[in-house]
Amino acid sequence: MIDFSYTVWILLIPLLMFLVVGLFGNRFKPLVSGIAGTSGLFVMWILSLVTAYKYFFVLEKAADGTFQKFLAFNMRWLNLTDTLHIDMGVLLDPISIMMLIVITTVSFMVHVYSIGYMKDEKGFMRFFAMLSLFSFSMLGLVVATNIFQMYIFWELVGVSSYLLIGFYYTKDSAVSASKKAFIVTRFADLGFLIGILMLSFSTGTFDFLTLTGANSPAFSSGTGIMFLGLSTMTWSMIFIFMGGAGKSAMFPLHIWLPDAMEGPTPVSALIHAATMVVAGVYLVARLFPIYVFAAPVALDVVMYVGAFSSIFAAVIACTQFDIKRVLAYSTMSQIGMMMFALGVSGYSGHEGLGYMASMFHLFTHAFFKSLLFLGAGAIIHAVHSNVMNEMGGLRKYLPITHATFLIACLAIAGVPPLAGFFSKDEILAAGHEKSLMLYWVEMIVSGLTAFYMFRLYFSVFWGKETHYHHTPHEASKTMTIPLMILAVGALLAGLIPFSMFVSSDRMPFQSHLEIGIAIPAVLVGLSGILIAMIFYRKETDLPDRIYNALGGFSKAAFHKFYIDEVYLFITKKIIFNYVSRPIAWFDRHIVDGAMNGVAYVTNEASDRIKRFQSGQLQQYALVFVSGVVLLTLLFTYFWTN
Amino acid sequence: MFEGVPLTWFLITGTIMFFVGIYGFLVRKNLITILMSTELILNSVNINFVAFNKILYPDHLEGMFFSIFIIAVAAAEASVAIAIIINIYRRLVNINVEKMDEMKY
Amino acid sequence: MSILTLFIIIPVLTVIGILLCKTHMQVKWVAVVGMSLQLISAIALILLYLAERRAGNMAEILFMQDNVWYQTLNIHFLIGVDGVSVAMIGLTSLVVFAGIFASWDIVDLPREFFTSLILLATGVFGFFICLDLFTMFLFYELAVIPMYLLIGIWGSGPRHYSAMKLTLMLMGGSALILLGIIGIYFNSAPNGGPLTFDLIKISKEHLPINVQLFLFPFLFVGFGVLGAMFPFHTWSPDGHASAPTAVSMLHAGVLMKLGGYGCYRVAVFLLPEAAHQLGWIFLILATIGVIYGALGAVWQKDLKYINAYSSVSHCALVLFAILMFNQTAMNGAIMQMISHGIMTALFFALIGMIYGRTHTRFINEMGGLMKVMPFLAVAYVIAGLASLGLPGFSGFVAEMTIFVGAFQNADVFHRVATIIAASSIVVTAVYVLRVVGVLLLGKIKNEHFETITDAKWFDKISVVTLIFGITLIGVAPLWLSDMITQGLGPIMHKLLAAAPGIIN
Amino acid sequence: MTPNQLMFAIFSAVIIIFSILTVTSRRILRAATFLLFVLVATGGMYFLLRFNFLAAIQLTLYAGGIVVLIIFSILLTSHIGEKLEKPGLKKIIPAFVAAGVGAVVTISTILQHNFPVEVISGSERTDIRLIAKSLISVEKFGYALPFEVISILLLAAMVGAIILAKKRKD
Repeated sequence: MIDFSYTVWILLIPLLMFLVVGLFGNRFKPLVSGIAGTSGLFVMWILSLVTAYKYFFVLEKAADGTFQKFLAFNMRWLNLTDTLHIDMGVLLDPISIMMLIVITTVSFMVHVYSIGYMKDEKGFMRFFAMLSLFSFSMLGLVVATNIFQMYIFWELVGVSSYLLIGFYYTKDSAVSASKKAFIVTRFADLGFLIGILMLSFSTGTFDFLTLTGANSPAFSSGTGIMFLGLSTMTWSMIFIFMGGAGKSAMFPLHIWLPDAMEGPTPVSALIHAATMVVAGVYLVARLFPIYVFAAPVALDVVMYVGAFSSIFAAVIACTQFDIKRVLAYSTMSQIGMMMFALGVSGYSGHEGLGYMASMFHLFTHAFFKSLLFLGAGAIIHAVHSNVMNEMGGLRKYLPITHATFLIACLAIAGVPPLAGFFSKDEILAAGHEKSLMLYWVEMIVSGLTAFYMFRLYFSVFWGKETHYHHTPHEASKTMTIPLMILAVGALLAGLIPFSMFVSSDRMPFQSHLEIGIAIPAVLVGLSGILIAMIFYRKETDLPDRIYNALGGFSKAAFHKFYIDEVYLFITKKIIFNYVSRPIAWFDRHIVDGAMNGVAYVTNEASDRIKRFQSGQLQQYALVFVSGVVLLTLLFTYFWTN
Repeated sequence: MFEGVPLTWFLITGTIMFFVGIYGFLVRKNLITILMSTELILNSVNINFVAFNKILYPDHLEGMFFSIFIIAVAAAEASVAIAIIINIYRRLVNINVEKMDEMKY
Repeated sequence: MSILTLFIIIPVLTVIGILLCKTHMQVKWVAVVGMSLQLISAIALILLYLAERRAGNMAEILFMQDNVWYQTLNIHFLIGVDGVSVAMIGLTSLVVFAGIFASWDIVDLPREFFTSLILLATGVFGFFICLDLFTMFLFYELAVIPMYLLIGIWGSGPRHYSAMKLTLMLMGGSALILLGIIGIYFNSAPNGGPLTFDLIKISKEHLPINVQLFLFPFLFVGFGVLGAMFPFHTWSPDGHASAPTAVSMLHAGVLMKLGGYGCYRVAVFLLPEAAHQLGWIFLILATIGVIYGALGAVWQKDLKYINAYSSVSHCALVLFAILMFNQTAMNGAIMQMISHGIMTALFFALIGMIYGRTHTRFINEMGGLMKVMPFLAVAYVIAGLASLGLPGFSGFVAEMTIFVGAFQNADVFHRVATIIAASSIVVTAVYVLRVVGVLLLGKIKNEHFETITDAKWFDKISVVTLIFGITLIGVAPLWLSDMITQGLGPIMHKLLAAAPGIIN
Repeated sequence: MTPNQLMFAIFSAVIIIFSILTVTSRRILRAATFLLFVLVATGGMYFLLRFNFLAAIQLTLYAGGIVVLIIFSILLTSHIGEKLEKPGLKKIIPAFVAAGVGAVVTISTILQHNFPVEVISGSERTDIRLIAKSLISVEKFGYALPFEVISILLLAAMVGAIILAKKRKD
């Protein structure tokens, strides 16, 4: 047995970086904090790679040939009830290690990139402190040993996302976007919390090892019907998925993601493309045995929500003009596909293809999507705008960005042999086995994906010649090198025999390329590219004609199907005006009014009584005399016996 | 019965005088007239004391002594009261009892 | 002499010292020295307590001392602590210490101000260490009365109205408490023997059920008024809005905890059967209070009102947890008291400091303060995040303990109440972020604010102390939670005896 | 009608009529005069009952002293010939009712009560010396203590009256 307890340093280094940079960062030059953060990340990256190597290649497998799943580090954090306690620790299994690699790699690249990108910003030090905080929280989330630790880091991830989206805090749109992101995910987290409470109440544990082990109490308890004909366990899993859907921007909790693009672009690349938004996928994957065995209905919910989100977002992405928003909807769509893949998956062996495909896609997506975002960042950096109408013909000015962006677009469009092709093929294969209808939905999604990505690509790098205020120029080395490294990842990541490492039962298996599915998928992707090329390579009025021909539908898609407006209506109108305001009024006037009323009555009564004391001597005398006379009367006539 | 005059007669005279005094006390506004009403009340009581003493207990003198003391107290009271009245008059330039309510509440 | 007497002697000596001082500076330094000593002895007490427990001393109450001071009615000066009161003492000394620094720049009558403030603190300390109902009540009153002076003299806005309202409502509450205590006293020896105010002795007796049912509402409502129980919370927004900074801190941070502590220590502990039978009524009120306070805060525009309503919500959560009658929830209740105490003190300190610089408390009139006062703004964000229950801060630990505890009651009524109460975390996020967004972020709205200075050294001491407190509990809660759990033994024992159905 | 009865009737009538006039007259100096008549008639009553010493005190102290004092104070505080304002009905009616009911109740009680009817000649006068002795006696039926008290009271009243009536320098 190899000692893995050093993995705790992967967590502690960014925390330390956060504290040091956050507390003392302003004593040094800004660049120092950037370099400190980046070198910390580098150490973590190396540690993660070493861990992955040791885990997959050195550590012997368990007796039944599966990868081991164990706690590398664990300590008691808080005792709740006799059985329930929160621990803090590091859980190692294939998916957590895969996430470690994804997070540290992307985060490292983003750090390097940010040194260049954020160079002129005032809050450079703050930015790196928050990035470290984010890395800490995200890593804590993926290595969580129990669901409560996951929830804790889940919240921390949310807050670091809040802080980073609101990085440009003097911009009102950034402030409200960060607020929106936090509140929407917070609302989802309420569901997560309720789910945790229900799950832990029926199973008596938070521990992942117990919960997802062979004899999990989750399989036996909580099976009774609770509400609407579903069992407690199903409900708790649906609630937990609600948390995951919030973080992963699944419909209808997706509204924060496009707005979150108000943050600096490296942040979007790190948080809103590669890592945090896939936390929901990771959560479902983490609890996958419970979903499969104890709550299949909840898994169906995951499948439908994922499928619907993917097509929904893909349609919207075709109509947006802000390049970061296109990428945001694309992210949502791709995560929908991952969710869908999890939803169609079975447990072991080839049935668990969906699970593997989902994780695979998560892995590859991290590379090409962060590459896309960083590329978009380089474009924005060059032209100081993020509306694609204001761009065009940039391929001459930004050769490296252009090349890497093209690779990423090809990868996401599923062109072989790039990364996206393999993972998407597995997803479609898994979907094909489960439901033919959803399979075609996903097929359309991949076509749309190719279309909108190349729409973006052509309008930015080809299209009309645009005149810029100052000639755009390629970004500095710190920005282009990460692009190139990630492009290599996007090129090659698909070649990894992923099913040999990650599977739902941790048993390696051999997966094959499904030619019957791969060919139509590639054809659909290529036709998407072709259409985009016809529409956008040269400036034509074709897109507008199509747009107008579709009429109401395209308008609705452009307005993101008015979901934002619905939310605004519910929050602003109903909660704020019709709940909170009446409550404030009620409190001031009814509750407080009752208290003040008591005081008023007392005061008034005493005022009345006080008036008897008129200061009129003769009145007092009259009362006195009348009293005496009355008493005399009483004593002489009535109380005599 | 005292030489043909029954006790009740004295008492009734005293009573009427007493209540006339009370009436005066309650009605008059001028402080001096109120003082006069008080004298009436005191006197009516004196008559009763004396009449009781003479008719019911002719061998004793308590009633008479009480009257003497009452007269003494009345004298003291009158002097102090008039001093106060004059003082009030100096300050307020009138001695209307209804205006004197500064110390109410 | 027990170490606990120090907690009465130090403040009294400090007050005497303050009265002997000549200059304002001396007054402040005497207060600082006194309260630092108090803080040190509180830390010493915590360490001693933990050491005793580790040494295996499993007595219900530690550091007991008993002096009779009024033989006729059998009133004792009986002091002693268990884990719960140790925790509360730690909270109090922390908040008082920070409060002294937060009121450093007070100009009017500093001698009288600090005297009243420390007198108030004396009352609170006395309340937490006493085990004799009558003496407890005495200290309780000692804590409430200076409040009137502090708000009435040094307050702002409609201070006379607020001071009057606050004092009258709290006095109304204490009248109920007095009735309850006297009622308990006359039933304190159901099997004969001398009547007693001794809390521990009474807790060993079994009070007749009809007596319990009669007295429980008095005590619970009486303490609940101070604990801002809905619908008796309305003194809190007005009182806090008018009170000077340190008073708001002490009041919301510590004094309101007397309410929760009293409900726990007197009402539920001594009258468990009645608590169990009547608890549902108050549970409904507490649940309403949790969500109502949070929603009420969303609409407010005055910083202090926002925080006052948030306090209503958080304090209602304390009562909510106490009424769940199980160890986890009770533990959460105590932690919530401590957490909310430090957090809200931090909030009020910051609001006071911001108000002292901008001279307004209306959030619409402010904006972009992050630029001009980064220290205070960051501290405000931290306080806000702690308030909305972010992990790493004490609020999260307390709330999660409460919710997990509350969820152990498996019936529908408790479940629904728990879910409603839990949903308050979303509403809390809404109003906290709204304030942070409007107040600190965005552009500076008022030109005057460009010249505002950031925190001074004394502000920083106050703020950093409190932030340290919430973070310490938030990051390493185990020692505190275990300490409190040990203190909960007797009450859980009584509750289990009263109603065997309760889950431990 | 015996001479005594006649005398009583005259005194009684004077007392009642003039006391009513005292409290109703709107000229204050006249009211004082009427009061004088009442006091003199009361003195007559004392003579009728053979309390000559008391009657003498009544005449000198009351009729002579207090009335003069009152008249002086009237002269100091009011204008001669000034008419007092009429008291309102709001005051008269309650006062009249209270006083009237009181009088009726008292008188009816007096009439109902059976006082002893034995006739007392009572022609002998009270010895002044006896009065003097009783006033300073400390034995039974002695009044030394009240006498002392009343002297101190009178002294105090005198001092107090002077202080009160003295003009302040302000």
